[in-house]
Amino acid sequence: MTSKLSNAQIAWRAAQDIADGAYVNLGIGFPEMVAKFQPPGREAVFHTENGVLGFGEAPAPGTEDWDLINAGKKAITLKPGAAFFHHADSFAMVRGGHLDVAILGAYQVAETGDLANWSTGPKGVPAVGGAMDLVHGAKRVAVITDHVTKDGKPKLLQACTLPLTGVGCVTRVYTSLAVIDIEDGHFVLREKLPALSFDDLQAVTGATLHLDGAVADLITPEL
Amino acid sequence: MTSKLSNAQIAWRAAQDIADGAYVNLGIGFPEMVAKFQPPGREAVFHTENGVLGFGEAPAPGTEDWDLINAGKKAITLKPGAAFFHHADSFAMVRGGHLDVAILGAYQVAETGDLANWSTGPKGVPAVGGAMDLVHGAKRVAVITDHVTKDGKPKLLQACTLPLTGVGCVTRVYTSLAVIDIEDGHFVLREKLPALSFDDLQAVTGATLHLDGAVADLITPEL
Amino acid sequence: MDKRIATLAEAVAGIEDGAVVMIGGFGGSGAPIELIHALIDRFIATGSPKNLTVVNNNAGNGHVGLAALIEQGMVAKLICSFPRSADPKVFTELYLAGKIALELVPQGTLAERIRAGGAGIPAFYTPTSYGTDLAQGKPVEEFDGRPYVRERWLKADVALIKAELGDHHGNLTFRMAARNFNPLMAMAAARTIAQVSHAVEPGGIEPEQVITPGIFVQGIVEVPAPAQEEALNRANAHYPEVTA
Amino acid sequence: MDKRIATLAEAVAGIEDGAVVMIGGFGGSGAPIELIHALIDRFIATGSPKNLTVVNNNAGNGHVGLAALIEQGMVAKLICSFPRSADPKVFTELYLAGKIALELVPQGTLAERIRAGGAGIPAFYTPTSYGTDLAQGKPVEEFDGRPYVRERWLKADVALIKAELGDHHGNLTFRMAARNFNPLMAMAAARTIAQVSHAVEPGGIEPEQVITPGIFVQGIVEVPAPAQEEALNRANAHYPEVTA
Repeated sequence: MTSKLSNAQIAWRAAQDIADGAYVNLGIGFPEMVAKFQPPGREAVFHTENGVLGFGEAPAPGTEDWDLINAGKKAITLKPGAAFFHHADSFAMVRGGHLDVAILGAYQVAETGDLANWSTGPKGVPAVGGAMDLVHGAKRVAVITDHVTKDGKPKLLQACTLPLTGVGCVTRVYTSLAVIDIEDGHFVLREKLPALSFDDLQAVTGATLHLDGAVADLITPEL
Repeated sequence: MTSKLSNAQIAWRAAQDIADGAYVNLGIGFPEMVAKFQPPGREAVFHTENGVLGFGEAPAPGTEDWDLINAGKKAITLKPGAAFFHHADSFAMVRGGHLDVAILGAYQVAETGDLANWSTGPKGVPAVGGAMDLVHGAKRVAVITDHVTKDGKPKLLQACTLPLTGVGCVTRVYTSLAVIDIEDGHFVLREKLPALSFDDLQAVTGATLHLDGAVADLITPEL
Repeated sequence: MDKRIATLAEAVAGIEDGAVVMIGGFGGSGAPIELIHALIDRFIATGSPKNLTVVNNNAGNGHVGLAALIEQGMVAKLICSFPRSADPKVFTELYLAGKIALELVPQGTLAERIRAGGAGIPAFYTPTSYGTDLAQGKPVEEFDGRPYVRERWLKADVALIKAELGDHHGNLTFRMAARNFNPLMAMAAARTIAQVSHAVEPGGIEPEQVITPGIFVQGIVEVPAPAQEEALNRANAHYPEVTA
Repeated sequence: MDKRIATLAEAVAGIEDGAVVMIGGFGGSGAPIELIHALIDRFIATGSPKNLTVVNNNAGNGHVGLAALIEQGMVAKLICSFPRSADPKVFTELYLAGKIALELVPQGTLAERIRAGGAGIPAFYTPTSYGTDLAQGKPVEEFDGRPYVRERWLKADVALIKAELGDHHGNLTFRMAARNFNPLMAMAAARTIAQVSHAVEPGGIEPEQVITPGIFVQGIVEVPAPAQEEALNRANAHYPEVTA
């Protein structure tokens, strides 16, 4: 039995909440995986900061066009109905509240909705990209993440200790163990792995998990 | 002998100061006439607020396309190299300092460079259009106007008495009698009709005319 | 995804009393005449929507389009830059009678406020209107030694716009200078309805030639061979038609 | 009017020591590699321009284009959103050694600051970066109950950009996602030089399809079949070429 969801399974779960026709921005890296798991019959329109709406999967190796890339600088393809635009229009879409969903990775998420996902501290070269813009404006900002850090420490906290990306911006967290909403400064548990007890989940969560009605089973396919 | 220049002659004089390749906005009405008098071999690119660069003369009556108009809502034609753009881009050109020259009409101009050209007071329906934008941003804002009002009162004043369009924005005035620069809060006389004495010109001007070197003869063709 | 709406009546069905409605166009160029007339039809049939705040560069011309909307008494307030034109009698009479409110905004500031609304910029500074009556009551601040006026964004519940091509995703192109305020208003409204002269399949507009990406558009309704305000006014048209 | 410049060397001749230079592109897409290399050639030949402030989304990749410019020591300061990538070794080493300054700006704020510079908007408010380290020292104000950070415009002495078609008036189109920052930088620089893959006569671009109107462009230089940064890096290219 799986003790936690794989990244693919977390991505799959997040994908189930994306409506047909939604405009969606997926953060660089792990969040990009969400695109693979759209339920049959639904088609989201994906936005990338560098000025493309309506892109599809990566092209076959060797057929890349390096003027057709996503924010992670990976080659993409276009779907019918795609559009190009410049960076100011692209971030007007982001900041202006036109995206339905942004799904991002996280180092830490606080019960206040604060997110830390751009800097692990003062060492090295800082780089922020579009993260601070994406957390503002999208109608729904969700995070997908392992429930704990690689060394087992909670990533869901009362307050972030790492530099913030945004204040009070995250409304739902899909983790390797649970689906948790952020409401009025609280973590509200919506779904958890069936085999995991509430207490065990609470033990690896850095802030109080609240309940608001029944907690559903978090069940995903094997992926 | 003409005692004053006709509108066409004022427009002609203003046109002589427009360089080849200059980007120019001509205000609605009288200033539009300036376009007719570009010196041979020079071609300015005309901008209109509603989103066209590089337009030409009016089309033949009956051949108008009402999606191809200028800010005065008159039908225009396009020259090769024309471009369409939306209103925000159009006023980015204006406000952002990209126009070389804006030539506007005036009710009053003050020696400070203040301009009043949008409202004759609280009566009736107020309407401002793009006038307040045009006076800011163009590298050179010039006015063409009769030297005095219809009832003989000065239009060039120490301070405007009508509602202002902009503060300290005009740098040159082409009138029916003279060409006058505005420098450091002073009217500086550059050219006047040869038959007109300085004192007679001063008498119909509402602020002191300063001299800075020789005053040239203001000579225009019969038009 | 298919944002097509079958009829003009459906397209304007959701607009409520008291709504802020942006209407595209500069004079007649780019004005969504048929959408406006559908709104008038609805008002005549149902008494709604009324008490509208309309954002447009002008105040209509003659007795069609925006002028007809105003003539019906549906508009409580107009936000515009230039409510004067060849025949703005409808607006002028109501305004001088104190029956319609006017917020006069310099044209470039109007365009930028609408763009700001669409781009999530709540306020910005502009040199425009500094030292004039139209800056009264607005914060002023100096940057690099020059004074600027602070202006707020402008948003709307609904935008009614006119486009040339529109695909099922809502991607739009515009015909010549009919572009004007249309792409900006599309950005600034919670719900943007575009009348398009030609509805095309996704892929029917080159991605590089899209002017308004579909994310800014919630519905398109095809109106082939749309009327042109200038032509209607030259024919002295009234909407609804005056029957003798 | 003919804004064509015959050679890349002439195109970059006017850029002075200490200049603020905007360089278009997002990663390699839309990056004017040939213009950058011409600037490097000039520096190697004359020792100038140096001490540049460069505005770009990134910090270059590998040893070509912007990375090569940085590697030459020509750049004193970089204003960008994301100076990390597959091989940003050149920037990283200079930065960690304290030999290049960095102003880190969120990507959307960077784009908007550049647009503001081009549009004559000295400052604007954005929700982006509120409550974060990148808002430190910036004025904060509440609008409609939500806090926003005030940001200043960004202007440049020169913009070096890359376009697809360019006519003699400087009207430009861009290829796919290579558009990115290029049209914005064209607006924000006192002097914008575009390398274009195809120079065409006026009229060679449909007026409705112009993305950057010529008023924003001071010179174009034709570079047929321009190099693509990604391809150069996959071939481990260095500029100037490393001779064994």
